[in-house]
Amino acid sequence: MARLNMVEAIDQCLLQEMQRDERVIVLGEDVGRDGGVFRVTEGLFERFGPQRVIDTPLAESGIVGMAIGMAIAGFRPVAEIQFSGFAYPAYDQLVCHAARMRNRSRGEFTVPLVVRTPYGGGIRALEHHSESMEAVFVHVPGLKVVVPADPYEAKGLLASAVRDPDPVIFFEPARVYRAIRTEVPEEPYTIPLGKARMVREGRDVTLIAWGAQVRIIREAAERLAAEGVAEAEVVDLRTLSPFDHETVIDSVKKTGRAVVVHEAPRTGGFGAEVSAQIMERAVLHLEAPVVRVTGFDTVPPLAKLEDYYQPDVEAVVEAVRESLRF
Amino acid sequence: MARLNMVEAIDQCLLQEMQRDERVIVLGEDVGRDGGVFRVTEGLFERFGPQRVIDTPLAESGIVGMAIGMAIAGFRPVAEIQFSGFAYPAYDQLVCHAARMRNRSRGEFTVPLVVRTPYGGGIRALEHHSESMEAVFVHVPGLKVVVPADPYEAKGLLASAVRDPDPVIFFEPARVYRAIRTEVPEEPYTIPLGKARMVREGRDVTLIAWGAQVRIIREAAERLAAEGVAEAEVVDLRTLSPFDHETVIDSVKKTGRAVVVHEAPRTGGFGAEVSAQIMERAVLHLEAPVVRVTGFDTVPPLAKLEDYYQPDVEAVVEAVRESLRF
Amino acid sequence: MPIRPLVSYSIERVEVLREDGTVDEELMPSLSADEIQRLYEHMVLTRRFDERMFKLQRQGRLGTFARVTGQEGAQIGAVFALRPDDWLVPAFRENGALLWRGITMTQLLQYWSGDERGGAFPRALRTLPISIPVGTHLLHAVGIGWAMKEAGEDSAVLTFFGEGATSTGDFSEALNMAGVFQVPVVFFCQNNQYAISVPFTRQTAAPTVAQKALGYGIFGVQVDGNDVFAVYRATREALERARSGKEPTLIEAHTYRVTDHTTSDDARRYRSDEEVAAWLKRDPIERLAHYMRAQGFLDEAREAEIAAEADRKVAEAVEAFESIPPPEPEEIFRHVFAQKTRPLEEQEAALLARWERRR
Amino acid sequence: MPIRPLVSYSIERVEVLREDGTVDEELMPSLSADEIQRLYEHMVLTRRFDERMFKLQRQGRLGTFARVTGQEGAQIGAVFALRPDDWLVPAFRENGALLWRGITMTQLLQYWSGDERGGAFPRALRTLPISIPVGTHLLHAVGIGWAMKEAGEDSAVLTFFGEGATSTGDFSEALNMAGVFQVPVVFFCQNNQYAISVPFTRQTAAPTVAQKALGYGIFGVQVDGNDVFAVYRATREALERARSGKEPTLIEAHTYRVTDHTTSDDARRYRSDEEVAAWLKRDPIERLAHYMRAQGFLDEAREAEIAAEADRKVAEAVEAFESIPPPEPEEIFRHVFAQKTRPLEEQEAALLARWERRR
Ligand SMILES: Cc1ncc(C[n+]2csc(CCOP(=O)(O)OP(=O)(O)O)c2C)c(N)n1
Ligand SMILES: Cc1ncc(C[n+]2csc(CCOP(=O)(O)OP(=O)(O)O)c2C)c(N)n1
Ligand SMILES: [Mg+2]
Ligand SMILES: [Mg+2]
Repeated sequence: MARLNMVEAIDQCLLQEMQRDERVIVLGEDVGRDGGVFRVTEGLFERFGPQRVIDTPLAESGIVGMAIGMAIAGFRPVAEIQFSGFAYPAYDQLVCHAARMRNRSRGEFTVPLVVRTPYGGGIRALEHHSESMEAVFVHVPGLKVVVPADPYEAKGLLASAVRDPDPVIFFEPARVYRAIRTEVPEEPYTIPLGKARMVREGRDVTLIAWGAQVRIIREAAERLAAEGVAEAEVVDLRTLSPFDHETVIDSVKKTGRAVVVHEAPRTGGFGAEVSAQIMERAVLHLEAPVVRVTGFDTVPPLAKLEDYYQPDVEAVVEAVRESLRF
Repeated sequence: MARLNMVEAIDQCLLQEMQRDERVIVLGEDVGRDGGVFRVTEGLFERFGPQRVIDTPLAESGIVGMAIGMAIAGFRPVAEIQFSGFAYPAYDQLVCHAARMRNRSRGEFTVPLVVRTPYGGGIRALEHHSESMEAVFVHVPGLKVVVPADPYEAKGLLASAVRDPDPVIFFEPARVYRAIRTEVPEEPYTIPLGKARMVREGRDVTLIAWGAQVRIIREAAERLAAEGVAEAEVVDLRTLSPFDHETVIDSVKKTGRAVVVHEAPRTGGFGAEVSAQIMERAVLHLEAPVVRVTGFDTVPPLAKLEDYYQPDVEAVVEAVRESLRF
Repeated sequence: MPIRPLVSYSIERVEVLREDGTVDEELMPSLSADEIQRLYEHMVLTRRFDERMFKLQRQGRLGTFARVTGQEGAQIGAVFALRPDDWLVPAFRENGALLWRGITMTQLLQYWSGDERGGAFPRALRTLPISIPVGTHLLHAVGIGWAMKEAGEDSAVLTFFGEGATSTGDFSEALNMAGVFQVPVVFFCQNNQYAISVPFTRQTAAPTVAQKALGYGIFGVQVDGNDVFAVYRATREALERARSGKEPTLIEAHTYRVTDHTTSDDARRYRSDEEVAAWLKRDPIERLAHYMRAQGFLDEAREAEIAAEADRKVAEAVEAFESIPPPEPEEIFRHVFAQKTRPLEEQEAALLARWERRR
Repeated sequence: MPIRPLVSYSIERVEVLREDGTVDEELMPSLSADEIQRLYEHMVLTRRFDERMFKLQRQGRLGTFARVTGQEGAQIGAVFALRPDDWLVPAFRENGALLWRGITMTQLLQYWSGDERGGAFPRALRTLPISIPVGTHLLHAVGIGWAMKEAGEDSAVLTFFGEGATSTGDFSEALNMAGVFQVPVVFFCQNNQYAISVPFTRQTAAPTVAQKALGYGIFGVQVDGNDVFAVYRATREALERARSGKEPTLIEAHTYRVTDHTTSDDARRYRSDEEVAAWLKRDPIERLAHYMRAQGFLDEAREAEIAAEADRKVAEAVEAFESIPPPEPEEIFRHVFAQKTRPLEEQEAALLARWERRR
């Protein structure tokens, strides 16, 4: 099996989905001849031509709004927003139309749209290029939110997103893009949306994350095991909406402790929802309060201070120790 | 003292703030000659003229973006977005600029801007006119989020917002606008941002809400007391960002139980944050898990189904009973 | 400033039917007597329906809605040029256009009464549901136009909006993309001079909406919006350009909102009765009737007959509407996603249980 | 389509300095020899700084940034017309303009190295910080222009952006509002033919950016952006119109991005070397030098001196930059609000404690 990085895995997925279903089209800024600023759509333009791989004008609301129309008329657009920090101009189209057309028309018109966008920090980028605002999309009824953690996951989850009959926003952790390789089967496969992944079994504490933080909690788990501190269970949520509370709750019922990690600002981040659901569904099983390890309620800092902002392995290990000490 | 409704209280506050500080100006769609679609700016145009009460073109991003420029240059704009369901086109300007200009320029340029907007359901309105998406603003670093519960509160909180050196989004619960009257002192006064209000003391359970739901939890508390079920403590958060966890935590430490109520969609609503903080700061004092009584993860329904969607007194009472039974 | 001219443009205005009911024969589109009758009948139906809806609203049986009265010339003239396989992408003031496309009055009443089931415009009618956020739906029209072209269909897309919408960013992004991708879309602006209280002169410093086309390299034209023949002619030509050349067009129909903005508005707060009265004299239905009478297509008896027939249809629809049982709470959850998610299942169950307990 | 013309427009292009270094005497703006020298010196400084930054970036001492090389004529010609009490609202490719306004090279290096303290452009300079989200800052310029007018100052506002920005909704909302409120703002588009990989012809179907002004009822003009005299002349006139008549203007400077989009880009993926080579021949600095030599303002010795002087200043700035100590983590929390909120205090304390434990 080939070992691909996440850029290659997503590129391959797009290629295969476009082959599989000619209604699938890709659009966005620089996705065509340039192959995307991260090269995620590399080769698609040469393969499928400008009709199916569309370089758009610089207009995020326009990209999503136009894609909504394409989807209504029977296509399956995969729109790229160049960085998730530039998705806000499209927020209105996502909230008011992509997520509601089905409801408004009682199922007569639907929006099978995927919005792909690189997200998160850790890449020493300019302002607005390190955003992690998934929570403001999770709160939108009618929108699905997916965050893959590694290349294998990315390919399978994106295939499901493309085939899904409803709008999905697909956050690609930019720091993972070229950071790791995993085995990725050549043939197409899907990973169902709405089902979390048990990455590592354990009995002492449940570590919960998504996207780039999955690697961090996994390393933290290994360190904790190596140091004989705890056997941690590692859960990758994969999709934040719909949220698979069962996997989380089952695990917490077993371990009695939970640490949830995200780089998004703390207040109102998805960690709060995870914590609230554990409260509601498993409070009697808790040995310690759920701990959140998160970014701060600040603007994500520029490169020189980024390491202070990002949750890291040590911070997670510390949080587990804190939980164990409780 | 005059008994005013919320529309009158806000109108009076704007008038007084404009008198007090000539840098204060009001802008938005139909705020001028028409006095605003809810008549909140009634009389201001006649009093201060088109230079300070500005009817804008129909462009929400434009309204907020232009107001940011005004604020940078030394004015204190109070922008109206006609309904909060039309605030999404301005989300980018709020997130990327209003909330960040101070940080980006290290304090050289600041944005003392207030964005007022009617919000919430219960008014039998058209689609998009009953939104309650405060959580997606709370999650934005650099933005303050205020939700007054009654006319007295509205006047004092808005005065603070107008005088605040940073951007504030001020959600006015449309169903409260003309539903109740309170005593409102004629002279200007302020209510500090970031401080919750203890509406009613109790010992058995803490009820937490903001905006229109404050009246509901208060009624629920009265009903619970009347029926001898419980003495509920009632907390009006007033500002969601910054969040005054102390008032909430102190109360929960006393009562051991909490019910948080909002009409916003459940997943990722601000109730999750309240629950998570209680988990983190007071879990050992809890006699029962925090209960959330909320709207659903659906599009807010149109008039005929609205009553099913909105949390009501009975639902809160039920939640308290559930908490007590735990 | 000096120097060499790069590009030059002018914007034209089309008028066919004069206020005295005569027409410019050269410009008169070819329409049979029967077609003209149908135009008239539908304009009358639209007006009568609008008036009845207004009464129902005042009785509390409907929620807020935006009236079409006075804009029938613009609205019906435009949709009259559509084929059934074309798409219509409406805003919120298009009851007349929607009826023409086959959406029933009963369904519209249901929708405006606050029952979401009324929004189920059958897909086969290629008519999108009502779009409330101003300006946003123009982009959907562009996407649909793109899809028609890509699919090799020669259908076009007609989208309606007001002059207020032209101030939104989405308007601009839509027209720009339409130009870049050369999609078969007709952007039809009903410039009724007001966006709630804001007059056109405060909406933009451009003297016409039509010239906004120039910034996007597409064709723009103004028509007298109370002149149903001019509207029909311009729209038909634009649709043909869309179909054959895949060229988008911006049409500005110069008209007037003679009613309040919506049933929640009071237009006397911001404009004079004289202004309204002057425009009432230019009523599009009356102007067409004038013409038809001169042509012998209409006499008093026939006029009364058409009105009565319209009223009968409206009455029937209202009756059918009133017999619709109220929606069940399950409707709230039914169409969020194709398949209900676990959280939604739980929330629905909780709601139903809650209301069960209250019975 | 037939009928009566409503409005007519044409868009002009201004050129003063020919490629051979001669000028159109009639159009030549009045500039003293000394002013022309300063123009030239600043263009050279901008270029040398840009080149040095590029090297620093390649050495990993700076992060991604957007180069100005090739656009000095447009950028410096425009700011040269500003008064200190005017405002500048930049995008992200304006290092040359920022330097002219008094932002130091050291500060710019600090900013582009990923140190937020570099963003502290002193308020007194009336120069806004760098704005990354394309198109968004034009609205701030409108608001500032409104404020200047309302405050009775006769200062104007100049804002820069690329042709890619003209596709955004905010561009349109900004120009429309500028027209409605008649604010003293000059919208200066550096049309460098590319938005990353997307060429101008795919950005819009309009043949010029300048004509986009027509949709907003404001004045639009194109200038040869590699002709610093034409740029200066057009900008000065626009600023005068802004000051006296409170009229906004859209200027399109027709130029070319001879470098990659940013240091993260590889332009060979989407355009030909020949195209670049052809534009390199139209270099704005060289064209000005040509003129100056003919006028006797410049000879080889002076040219070398100016270059050396620029290099010296750049080297000094780099040295100062390199001696700046790295930012403390407290910076993250310092300027979120005027006063730190409780949550921020707690989070800051937690962060500091965490890193304390790690020492
Ligand atoms: C984005 C947005 N902002 C504000 C509103 C509130 N609103 C509804 S209609 C309207 C005026 C629309 O004017 P115009 O586009 O001219 O259409 P008309 O009502 O005249 O048909 C406004 C401001 C809205 N629906 N959407
Ligand atoms: C809203 C937004 N979308 C996307 C980007 C990513 N991006 C940065 S620069 C750029 C192209 C800008 O082109 P143009 O406006 O012509 O300016 P130029 O870079 O040519 O100076 C893009 C797409 C961004 N910064 N902001
Ligand atoms: Mg209008
Ligand atoms: Mg460019």
